[in-house]
Amino acid sequence: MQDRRFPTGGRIDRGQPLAFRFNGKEYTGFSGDTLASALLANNVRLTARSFKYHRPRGIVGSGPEEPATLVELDGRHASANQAATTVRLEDGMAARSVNCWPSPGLDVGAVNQLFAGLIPAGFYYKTFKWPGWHLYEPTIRKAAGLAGAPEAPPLDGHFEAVHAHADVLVVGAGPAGLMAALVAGRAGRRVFLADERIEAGGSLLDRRLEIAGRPALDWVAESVAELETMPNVTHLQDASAWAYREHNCLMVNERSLVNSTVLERNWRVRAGRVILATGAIERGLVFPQNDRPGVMLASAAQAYVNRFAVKPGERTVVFANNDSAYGVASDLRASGIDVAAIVDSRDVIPDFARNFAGDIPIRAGAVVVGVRGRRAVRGVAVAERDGRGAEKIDCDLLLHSGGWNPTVHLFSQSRGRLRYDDSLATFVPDEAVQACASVGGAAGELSLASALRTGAEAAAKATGTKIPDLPAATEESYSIAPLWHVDAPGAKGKAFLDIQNDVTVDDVRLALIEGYDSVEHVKRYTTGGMGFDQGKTGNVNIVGTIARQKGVPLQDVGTTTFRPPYTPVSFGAIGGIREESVVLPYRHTPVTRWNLDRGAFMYEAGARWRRPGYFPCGDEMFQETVNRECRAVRECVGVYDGSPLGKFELKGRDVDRFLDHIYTNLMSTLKPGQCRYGLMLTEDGLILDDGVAMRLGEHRWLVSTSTAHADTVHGHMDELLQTQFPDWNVHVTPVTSQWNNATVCGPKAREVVAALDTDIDLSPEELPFMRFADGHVAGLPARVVRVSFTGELSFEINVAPRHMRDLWERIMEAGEPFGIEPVGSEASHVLRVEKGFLSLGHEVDGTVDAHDLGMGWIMSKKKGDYVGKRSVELRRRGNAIRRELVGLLPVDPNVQIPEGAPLTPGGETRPTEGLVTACVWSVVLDRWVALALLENGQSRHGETVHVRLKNATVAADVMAPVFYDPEGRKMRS
Amino acid sequence: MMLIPCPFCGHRSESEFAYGGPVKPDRPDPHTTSDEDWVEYLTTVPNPLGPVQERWWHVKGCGTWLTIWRDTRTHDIVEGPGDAG
Amino acid sequence: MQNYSIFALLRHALNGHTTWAPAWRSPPLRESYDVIVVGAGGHGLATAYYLAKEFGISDVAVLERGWLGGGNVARNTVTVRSNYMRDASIPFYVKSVALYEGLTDELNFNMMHSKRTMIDVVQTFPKMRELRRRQLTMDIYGSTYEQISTEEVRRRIPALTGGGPDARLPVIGGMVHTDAGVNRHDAVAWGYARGADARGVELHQQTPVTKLLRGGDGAIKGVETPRGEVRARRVAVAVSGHTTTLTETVGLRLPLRTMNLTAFVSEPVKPLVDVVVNCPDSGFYFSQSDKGEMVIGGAPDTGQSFRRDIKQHVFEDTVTAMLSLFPSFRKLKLLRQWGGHLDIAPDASPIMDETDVPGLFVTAGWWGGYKAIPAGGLTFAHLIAKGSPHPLMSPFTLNRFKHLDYVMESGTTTAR
Amino acid sequence: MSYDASFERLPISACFDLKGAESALVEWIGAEVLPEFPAKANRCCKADGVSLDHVGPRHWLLHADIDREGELNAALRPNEATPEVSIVRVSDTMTTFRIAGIDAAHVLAIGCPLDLHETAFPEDAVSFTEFFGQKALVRRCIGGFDVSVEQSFGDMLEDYLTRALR
Repeated sequence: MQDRRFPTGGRIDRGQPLAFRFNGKEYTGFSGDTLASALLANNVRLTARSFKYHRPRGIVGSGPEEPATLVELDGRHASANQAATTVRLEDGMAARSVNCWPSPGLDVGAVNQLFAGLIPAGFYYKTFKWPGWHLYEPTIRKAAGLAGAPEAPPLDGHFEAVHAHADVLVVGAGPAGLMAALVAGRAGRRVFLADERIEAGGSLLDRRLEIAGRPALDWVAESVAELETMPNVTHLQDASAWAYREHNCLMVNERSLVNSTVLERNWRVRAGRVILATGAIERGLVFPQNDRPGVMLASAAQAYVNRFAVKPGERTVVFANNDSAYGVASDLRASGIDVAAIVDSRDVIPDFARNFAGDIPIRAGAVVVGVRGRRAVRGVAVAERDGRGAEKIDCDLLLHSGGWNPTVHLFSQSRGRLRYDDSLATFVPDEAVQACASVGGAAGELSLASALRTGAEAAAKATGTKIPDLPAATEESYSIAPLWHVDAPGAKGKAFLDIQNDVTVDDVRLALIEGYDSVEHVKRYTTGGMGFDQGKTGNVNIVGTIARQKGVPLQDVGTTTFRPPYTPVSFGAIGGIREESVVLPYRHTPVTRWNLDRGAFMYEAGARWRRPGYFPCGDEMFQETVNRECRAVRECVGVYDGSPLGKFELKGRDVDRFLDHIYTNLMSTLKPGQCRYGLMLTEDGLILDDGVAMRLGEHRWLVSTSTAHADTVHGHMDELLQTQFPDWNVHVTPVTSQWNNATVCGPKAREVVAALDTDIDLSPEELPFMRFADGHVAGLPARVVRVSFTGELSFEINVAPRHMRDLWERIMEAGEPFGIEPVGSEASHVLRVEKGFLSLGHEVDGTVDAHDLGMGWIMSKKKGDYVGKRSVELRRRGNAIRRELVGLLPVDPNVQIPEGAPLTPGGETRPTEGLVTACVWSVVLDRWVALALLENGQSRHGETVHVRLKNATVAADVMAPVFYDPEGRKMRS
Repeated sequence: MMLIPCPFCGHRSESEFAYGGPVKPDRPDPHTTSDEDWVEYLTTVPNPLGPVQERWWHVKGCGTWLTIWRDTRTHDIVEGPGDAG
Repeated sequence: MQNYSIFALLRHALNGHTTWAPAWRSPPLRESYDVIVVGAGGHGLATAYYLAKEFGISDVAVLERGWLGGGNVARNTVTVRSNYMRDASIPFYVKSVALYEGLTDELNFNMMHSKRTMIDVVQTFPKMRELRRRQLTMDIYGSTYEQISTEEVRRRIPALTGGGPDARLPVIGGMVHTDAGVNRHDAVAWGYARGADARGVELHQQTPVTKLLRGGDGAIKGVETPRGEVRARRVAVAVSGHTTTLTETVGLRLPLRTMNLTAFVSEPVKPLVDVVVNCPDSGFYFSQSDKGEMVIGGAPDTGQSFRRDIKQHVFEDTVTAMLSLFPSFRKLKLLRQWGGHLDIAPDASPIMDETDVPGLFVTAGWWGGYKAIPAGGLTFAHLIAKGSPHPLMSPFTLNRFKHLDYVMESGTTTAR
Repeated sequence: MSYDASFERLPISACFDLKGAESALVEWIGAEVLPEFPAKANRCCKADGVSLDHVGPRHWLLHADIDREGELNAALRPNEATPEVSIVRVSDTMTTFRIAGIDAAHVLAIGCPLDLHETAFPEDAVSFTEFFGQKALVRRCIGGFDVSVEQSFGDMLEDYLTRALR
């Protein structure tokens, strides 16, 4: 029963009733309603409880500025906090007031009001200390917070984030924004127009103004229709611009999309020029009990009456310090609402305003000193500013207007400075620093005519066109005399500056008394402006109150920083479609499918490659699997997919000297057909990467890198060539994905490759260790390379990816009689540890150099200079004790040492002298073996050292870091 | 997200680039330079409250290593590779 | 110093809280002091406090460009922990955590220190190996770190519903750091300020140091401010981010770059997560404040920056990583985001030392310096008072760069 | 499905990476084999089934159907080429997705920061840019766009596109 709904008028569709629940009760509203307007239509006045004192609250505003009524939505629309004034009513919607239990009517938390005197601003810094915070915290946590957190992601639909580009981005589709969009659109520019409301028109929706002698909304409709016809214009409603980033990049969050599976879309709009037509927000007045249900912003009441055909009260008093409230009063009266009086704190009231008031009694120079009624306004007490002439006026609605604040949030985010304007008694945009212009209310241009004018001017300037003739608009004027808070004698009780966080004038006074006297201190000490609404209606009053208390101009107090977002935006929209499997990139080789079919355990193995860790058979335990794979390689043959290794083809006259510069060892001496293992350092002497370089021809090389550092090495080479050696003739082409490889390794490797039938002579004489040959394998064009990362005889068969899966399957066939096994990363790790081969991820941790690793031989002495040489020499001349790579044999061969475990003298609780970098079960030695970095380790072979674990120590014997085939006969065989 | 002027591609989104660090002086001759100067060269970069000369690698674009002057207070690119002359 | 307690509140309630004493005085700025501390952030205020309390040096002026407590202490994610990797670092942070736990009583100011433990959610085996390395080294210094199963991780963080077996990076387990906690950052700044003031230290806000001044002997002799020249034979710089800006006024170059590290909070909701959640493989961490906001941190912007904003693509990476592990947060809303400046050394470890300019001390390079405030202040005060590094900070002097002996906490060659 | 667009993964095509001075390349390859060199950056020229994309400074990509690979290889003689130029067969390095339909441009915009409006990205435009976080080569095709990414990211991109179009 919407008994507060006018029979006609408004922007709602009476033909489309919508049923909804609020705090368990059934109501109906109409299409076009917000939850707030529907509640008011149903005469629901008490809609919320406040954050700290749990005082009864009603609906205060009509848009995102709403400080009081936050709701939590259930069911399909489930979401945490929402201002009731921004919730577009939908059929079947279910909403609850936040932060009150069981209901705003009967709220247990209200007991806090009894202690109100005990809990002023910052009280928690002074108490809850004894015996300890942990005793109080759980209770306080429960009391705090607003809505419950969402329990699950939305079931239907998904979010999207998308890029957009525009010559002109217009934020706000009020009179100024629409006019700007029309001008820019007609000029043929790509225009992006976004407005946070459900329909275009901005403040015109709330008011009764005329453009070109007709209702302003006709002009709005025509303008929207014209924009519709322009293919170069993108026009979004219910879309909030929430962030203004560097280089004119703005974020726009589009909601309630029609017939789409997209719930919300976040546009990243890059604009040539930005026109900020974000309007202005009315601020309240600060007087005792200014938070009672039925105390409402004047502009909000005007919106409910005109836009939603809702009667917010039967009898109202209007309290103002400026002219705009007079138009409100006249609109309300025209709708049959009894306006008992206009209370104006100014002594002199302009005729312009008086004309609006007509026969409404005006009390000039007077203020509201109190409000009667706890759960609903029953009347107000009014008196002169000096306290004389007190009178009581009965009413069920108190409207107030403290003036207008330009919505400068985005402008401020763009780094534009604000300036305090005395005539408007608020902060307005000063000089812009990015390519943007503020127009209309956002620029402090508060009349309709000036909104249209400034909008057109900005767009004309942005597009280099001339300003069109502007339609005539209703005459308006605006003047104000600031009133930061009412302190007339007789004004008693809490006067709220921040209604949501329950911050009163006394709280600000206390902060100042205690020395928290910068605006940031006050904000943090009182939490003023830190609520869900981020103080859209209250902040300037706080600044004004501070200025008044300290007796300094507002300009000197300044504002707190405006940070994104302008209004809260869901994380889902920010994330877009990136979720689950695609939240991080992943890479596959042509063999990945085969691995998965084979039941391989796959995991991330650097540079985003998903690789097989091991290939379990039947009910094998992990270690059994790894042992089986290792045994295959050591005793017969195994194969692994080496495709992810980084590969680059280098070409040019200066490749030789270039490689000699980036590798620590000499490369230029290689002959075509030969390859060499090499080490790269950073300029400060740390290990960058290791890999194999092959000379393909006189001026052609193929450089391979570790999987993890392929991109790093690519950048390293390109940077040197483009910045340090621009005149060197070297071309780098990444070919990581042009060459896949399957590496066949083990004593039987030669037989297996031979069985694949190949035109390459595999004999050790023709194709010895560290050589390669081009030809065919299994009928596929291939390059066979004799490198080994396992210590066994190995053939790395490189083919084009289009042939890789084919090659792989042929190898498995041909290897079958020899007992071939696919080998995963885990077994490869064991095999390289047995050989003491370097693994960047394990042995290299940002401090060791080649000498520490026993690889001094790779630091060329012949070359005068190469990247990192000087730094390594410099570092080694220091007196820091070096941690050197050693092998460890646990004294008890069956004891495994956790990788990363520290070595301490005698295993005691003392600073470490090293750490275990790897520990594996060696199938050939039938025991655990480990690698470690140990202080002066190279000179401590034969010593027994101790690993310190939490409740144990492990003794281990130090030896050279190679456990298998130290002479390297097998891999050379 | 900045718009970075690439001499080959024109203005492109920052996400196409990899940061290459502030521009250092030329690499000193490792044979003649003192330890102090070498360490200074490696560890100490200009860190101005204002324009800094830095490199970006257009790794997802044309592969160019480019140099710009960017104001560290605002992210404004006060001098692009084109204007460098 | 006025005592803070429930009884004091009761007493003051009677007269409407109109007679509380100021938390600190605002004395006139004198011409010279024994020690000048530049920067009234967490480290600067703690340093001044310990100079007076531990070393009896109270002729100290703290000069602050803006409002006290307005540095990174005002804009961080308040995580206090000691789970570091190297012998050089762990004991320092163990000390800092211990000092934090006693701070409420010591300063008679409620820090709301909530020792709620941190859980590392681990998604890759290399990360698990690295954390186990930390665990075993931390144990030597009495810092606790325990490995837990995936099931246990999910039991203790019910909102963690992502990262299942089929996810891009499945959760494979976790580490629990029971020493970790969070507290109220403003309280830390205000508590130290109040404590320092009570011991005679002078706090001067709105007093930017525009220039450091050297005497004829080359030693420091004071600073220049718009309010006039202020003299001291010892000047201690604690101005995270702006260290080089100041030291370069005496021609002193330091191995520091200034970066912008960002954070953001969600709308306040009822209690959902009661530990600090850190997801190193996904690159984000968060905790739920007592107000109910999720306080979330991620990666720094690339490049040097003195701009306190956030790079959209960096921000989106953090958000998507979070949503992949906490899918229900998709409907949670961003309420506010911001950035802070920190200066970082080539090895990402702090620098605390007397510089080549005699009498000029710096504490800088703090990456996540909030957790270091108490021990950082104590050790810096020690350095200033004694002229020699505190044992806990001796690995972190400028000396280490002479032979490029980095202290690599990041633990890799490429993470710089 | 909320978008009027579809995607398909195209079979591999012949592709050669050409680097060096334009004159040196022409001298080595011979003008008759190649289309003329595009005058502007990030533009392509086509001639009898072969397209030449100017994708970087002194850097071009030569595209053709895969059955032309052998013939082009013979003409280009990558392995013998003079030191001044670099010619590398890279046919396998990228995998290409064709995204077509009325909403193709919007689907591209979900993953690509580049302005693909015809005024900014005309018919003969081709450029390396970013697509769903990866380096990608984007060009126009009939009714949409062809997007090529590093081959190993192919499955991931398919995953992304499926999500974008759901």
